[in-house]
Amino acid sequence: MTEPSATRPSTPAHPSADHPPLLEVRGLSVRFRMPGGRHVAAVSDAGFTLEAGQCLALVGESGCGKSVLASALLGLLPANAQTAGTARTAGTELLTADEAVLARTVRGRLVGLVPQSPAAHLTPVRTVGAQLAETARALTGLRGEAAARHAAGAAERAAYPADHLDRYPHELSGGLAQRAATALALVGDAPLLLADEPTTGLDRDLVEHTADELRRQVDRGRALLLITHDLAAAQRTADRVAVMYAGRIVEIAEADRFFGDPGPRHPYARGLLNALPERSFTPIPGLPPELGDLPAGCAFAPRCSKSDGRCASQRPVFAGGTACHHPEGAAP
Amino acid sequence: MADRRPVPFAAPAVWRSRGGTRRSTRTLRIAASAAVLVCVALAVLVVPPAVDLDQQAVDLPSKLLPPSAAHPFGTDDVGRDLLLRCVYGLRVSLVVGLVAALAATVIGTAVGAAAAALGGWTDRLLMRLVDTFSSVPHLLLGIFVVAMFRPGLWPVVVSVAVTHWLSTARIVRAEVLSLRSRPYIDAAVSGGAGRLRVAVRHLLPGVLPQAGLAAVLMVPHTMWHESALSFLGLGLPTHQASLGNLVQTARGSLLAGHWWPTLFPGLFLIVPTLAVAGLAGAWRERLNPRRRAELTL
Amino acid sequence: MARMAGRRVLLAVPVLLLVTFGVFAVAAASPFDPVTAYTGTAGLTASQENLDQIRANLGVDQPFTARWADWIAGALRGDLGDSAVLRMPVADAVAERLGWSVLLAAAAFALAVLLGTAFGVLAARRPGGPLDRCATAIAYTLEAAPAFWLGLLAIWLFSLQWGVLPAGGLTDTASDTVTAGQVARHLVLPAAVLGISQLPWFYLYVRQGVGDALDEDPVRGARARGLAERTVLLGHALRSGMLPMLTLIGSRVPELITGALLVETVFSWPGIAAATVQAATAVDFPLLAALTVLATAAVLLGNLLSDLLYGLADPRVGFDG
Amino acid sequence: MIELDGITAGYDRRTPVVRGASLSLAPGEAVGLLGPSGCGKSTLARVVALLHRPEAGRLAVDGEPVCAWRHRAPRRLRTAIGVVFQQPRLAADPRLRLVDLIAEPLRATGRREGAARRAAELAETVGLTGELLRRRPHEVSDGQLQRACLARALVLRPRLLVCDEMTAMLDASTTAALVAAVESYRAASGAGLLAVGHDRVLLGRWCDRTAEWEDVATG
Repeated sequence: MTEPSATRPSTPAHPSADHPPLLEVRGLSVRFRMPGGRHVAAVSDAGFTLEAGQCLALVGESGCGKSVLASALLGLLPANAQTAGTARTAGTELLTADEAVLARTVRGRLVGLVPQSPAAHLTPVRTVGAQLAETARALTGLRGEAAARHAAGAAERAAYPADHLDRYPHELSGGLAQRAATALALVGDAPLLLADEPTTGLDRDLVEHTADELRRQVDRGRALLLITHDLAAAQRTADRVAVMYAGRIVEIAEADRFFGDPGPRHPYARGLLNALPERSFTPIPGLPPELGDLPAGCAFAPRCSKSDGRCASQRPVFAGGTACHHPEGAAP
Repeated sequence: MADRRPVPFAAPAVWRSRGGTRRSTRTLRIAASAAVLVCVALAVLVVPPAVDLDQQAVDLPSKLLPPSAAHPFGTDDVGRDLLLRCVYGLRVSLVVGLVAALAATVIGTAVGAAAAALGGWTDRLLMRLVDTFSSVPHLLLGIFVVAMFRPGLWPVVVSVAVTHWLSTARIVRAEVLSLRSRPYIDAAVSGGAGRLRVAVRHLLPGVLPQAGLAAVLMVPHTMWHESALSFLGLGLPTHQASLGNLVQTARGSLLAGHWWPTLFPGLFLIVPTLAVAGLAGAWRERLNPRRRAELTL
Repeated sequence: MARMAGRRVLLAVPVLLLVTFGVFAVAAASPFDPVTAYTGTAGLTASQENLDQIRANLGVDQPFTARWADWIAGALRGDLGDSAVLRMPVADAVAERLGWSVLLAAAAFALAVLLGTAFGVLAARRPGGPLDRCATAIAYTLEAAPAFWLGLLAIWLFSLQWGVLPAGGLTDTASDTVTAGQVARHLVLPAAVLGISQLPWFYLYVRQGVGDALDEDPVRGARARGLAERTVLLGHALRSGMLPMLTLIGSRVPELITGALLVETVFSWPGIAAATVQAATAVDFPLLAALTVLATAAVLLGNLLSDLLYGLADPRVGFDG
Repeated sequence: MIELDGITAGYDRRTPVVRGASLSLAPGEAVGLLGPSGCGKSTLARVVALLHRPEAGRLAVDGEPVCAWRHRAPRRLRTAIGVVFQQPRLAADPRLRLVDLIAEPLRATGRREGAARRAAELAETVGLTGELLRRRPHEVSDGQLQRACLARALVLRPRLLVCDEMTAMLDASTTAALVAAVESYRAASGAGLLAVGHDRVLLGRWCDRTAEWEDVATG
C-alpha cells in the first residue's frame, strides 16, 4: 500500500467569518425533468467548503452524480436540469448567475475546469497553441505577441512542452493531453480548479504523475475540487475527502484520518475502501439505487450491514462529518 | 477539521431551471405527415375506380377556368378538371416511384451486404463499380438510358432504379462494416453462433432500420426524378400523364399568365414528399442512440 | 497534396474509360440504330445496299468495342464526331456552350453555399427557435420541389407578374451584342433558382453539423474556459461543424448538373446542359456520349476538390487519397 | 492448458501489433498479462479466444494445435473459451434484454429449453436479480451491463475465461464483485483464467502469477 502522502503544509485555520472560504456550497440540489414528468434527483443537499491551497476529493461510484455537481458549479447543465441551494465563490452566486455573467466573469477566471477526456475537450481541427492563445486573448484582453507569451507561460506552468504547441489534439498522448488541459485551465489564473475525473483511462504510472501535477498546483495556493472514482489518485492529492452516494454527500473527513486510521465513519465509505485490491478486496453487496426512485430514509440502508428501522424510514442528517445514524467511532 | 456546524435541513428546495423549455412539435409533425399520407393513399386507391375519368375527354368551352367551386384546381388548356388529373398523375408517379425505389433498395442492399460480408477484392471491385456509377449525374444517366430505349413506363422505371441503388449500397455496406467490428459480434462467435445466426440475429436487425429508412426516403427521390424526366419530354408518354407531364403541358398556358395548371401538380408532388420526410425524420430520431432526453450523469 | 491530386487524375482515367465503355454498351444493347438516325426520313426510301454502304462507312457494322476504341482514339485527337441536332462538330459545340454553364453553376453554387452556411449557423444557435423552425420547414419544402417547377413559377412571378427580370435566354431579344450587363440581368433568375434548389442540403448539413458540435465536448471545453458565446460558435462549433458540409461539396456536383439540365431548359440558357437535353430528345449519340463523359469528369473534379478541402480543414485526415 | 508460441498478429499485414508472443497457462491456472495501454495485449487476448487469426505462431489448447479461427474454428473449441471485453456498451447487442443476452449462447448452440431459467440462475451469481433482467442495455449502468456480459461468458461453462481489461471502466466495489464472481466460478469448475490489464495491484491480488508484456512479446 503506498504510504500516506508526505505530511502536507498545515491546512489553514478553520474558516472564520472575516476570511470566507474560497468556495462555499450549501444545500446544492440538481434534478432533471425527464419526458413524462418524472424527476431524477442527481444531486441532493450537497454542502461543503473549500479553502485556497487545499484539495477536496469528491469520490463515489460512477453514476452517483459527481460530474453533475461539477457541471452545476460551472453552469453547464443541460436544458432540462433544475438547481436549488447556493454555491458562492468570491462573492458571486454560481447557481443563479445568468449565462452572460458566467461566461464573462466566472468560467476560466474564477473556476478553471480540467475536463475528463482532455483530448475530447479540445476542438480537433485547431492546434493546442492556437486554442491556448485564443483563451489568453479572451481572458486577459492581451493581443498578439503578449497573448502568445501569456499562453506559453501557462503551458510552462502546467509542464506542457513548448515545442508541442503546434500539435493537434488527436496527436497528443494521454499524458500530454492531460497537461494541455491543465495549461488551459491555468490561463485565466483561476483561484479554484475543478478536475472532473482527470485520471480515467490512464495507465497507473500516468495516474500518479497527473495526481502529483495537480497537487503541485494546490501547493502553489490554488484550491482544487478533485472529482474521481479512483481512490488511489484521491489519496495522493487530497487534503480532505468527501464521499458521495446516490447524489448525497455521506461523509467529509481529513485525508489522513480517512485513508489511515481510524478510517471513514460511514459504512459505505468504509466498504468503498475495503473493496480496493490493496485492502480486503471485498465488494459491497447489492447495487446502487436508481436516482429516479431513491428509497425513503438512508439511500445506503438496503446494502448496509448496520441498518435498522430508523435507517430505512428516516433520512440521516449530515452532522459531525457524516450522514449516518450509526457512524463508526466518535466525531473528530 | 471537518465542519462542526450541523447543516440545517434544507428548506423546501426552490427549483430554478436555466434553459427555456420548448414545446416539441414532434407529435404534431408525425400526426400531420401520417394524415397526408392517408389522404394520398385514399386518393390514389379510391378515386380512380370511383370516378371513371376518360383522360382524353376534351371540354373546350371550359378551357383554363381559374380555381372555383366547380373545379377546385381550375381546368387545363383543354378543359379537363385539374384536381382529377393531379390525382391520376400522382397515382402514376407513385407507382413509378415505389417500383423504382423498391428495385433500387433491393439491388443496393444486396451489393452493399455482399461487399461488406465478402470483403477483400470483391469489396474493392464492387465499391469501384459504385464509385464509377455515382460519378455520372443521376438525371444524365437516366436521360441517356431513356433516350436509347425510347421513353415509356418501363425504361423510366429501369433508368431511375439503375441510378439510385448507389446510396443504399453505401449505407448498407457502412452499417454492416461498423456492426461487424463491434465486440458483441465477437462475443456471439465465441458463444458458438454460426455464420447464419450472426447474420440473421445480430447483423440484420442492425442493418434493416437504416436500409428501411433509405428505402422510404428513396420514394420521393425517385418520384422527383421521374417528374424531371417527364418534364424534359423523356418520361412517360402523354396518355399516361404523370405529374411531370402535367407541368410540361402546363408550360404553354403559364406564359399566357395561367398559373394554376403549373402550380397544383407541383404541390401534389411536394406535399407527399414532405409527409414522407416528416415520418422518416421522426423514425430516424427514434433510431438515433443519443436521444436528447437521455440523462448523462 | 499535389501527390494526391496526381493520383486522383490517374484514378480518373479508368473511371472515364469505364463510363464511355458503359455508354457504348448501353447504346449497343438498345434498339437505337445509328443508321436510321443518320439518314432520317431519307433512309425509309433508300435501298438496302445503300443502307449497308452507309452502315459500313459509318463503321457501325463492327462490334461496339471496336467503335468504342475508335471513338477514344478520336477523342484523344480532339475529334468527338459530329452532332446531328446542332449540325456542328461536337468539340466546337462543347467549347462554345461550356462557358455559360460553368458561369451559371458557379453563381448558383456560391449562392447555395453562402446562404446555406449563414442560415445553418443562425438556426443551430437556437435549436427549436422560431428561425430554426421556419427555415427548416422551408428547406424541406425546397428539397422536395422540383427545380423546373420552381423555375416556371419564378418566371411567372418575376417576369410576367412584376416584369422585373427577363424570362430567359442570354440577351434581350432586341440586341444582338452580348454585353456583360445584359448577361448579368439574364443570369439572376436561373442562378437564383438553381442555387435555391441546391440550398436545402447545405443548410441542413451545416445546421446538423453545428448543432451536434454545440452539444459535444469540444464546445463544452471551450465554454468552460470562459470564451464568449460568439467565439465558441464561430471559432469552435462552426469549425468542426463545417466538416460534413465540405464532403457535401463533392457529392453535390452531380445534383448541380442535374439541376442545370432542368434550369437551362426552362430558362433556355445557352449552356451545355440544355444541349444535352436536345441531344437526348433527338437521340444524337455522339453529342450525348461526349456530354456524359464531360459531366463525369466534372463530378470527379468536384470529388477531388472536396477531398482536398477536407484534407486542408481536418488535420486528422491525411492526403492519402 | 494453453500454449502460445511466437504469435505475430495485427490488423495490417505489414505492421503487426503483436510480434513473437509466447505464453503458457497450466490447466486451471490464473495468469495476469500486464502491459501499458496500446501494446497489443487485447489483440493477443482475441487470438487466445479464437477470435483473431494470427499471421504467424502456434496456439495449442490442451495439446491440440489450433489451425482455424472465428467461424471456421470447431464450435466445441470456441465455446470452451469464454471472453469478456473492456467496453460493456459495445459488447452487448442493444436490442436484447439482459436475460436474453445471457441466454443467447445457449440458444445459439441449440440448447433452447430452460435457457431463460439457466440464465436467470447464473445472473443471480453475478448480482443481477429480478426486474433488472428484463431491461435493455441502454436502461442499465456500465457495472450492471458488465455483470451480464460476464454471466454470458460463463453460461456455456468454459474451461478458460479471457478477461480483456474487464474492470478498467468500473469502480472499486463493482470490480471486487466481478472478480469474486469469476473466482467462485473457477473454484466450482476449475477453469483457467487469462486476465489482461494495466493495474499491477489488481492483477497481483487476483491472479496466481503476473506476466510482464516485455517478457511475453518481443515487439
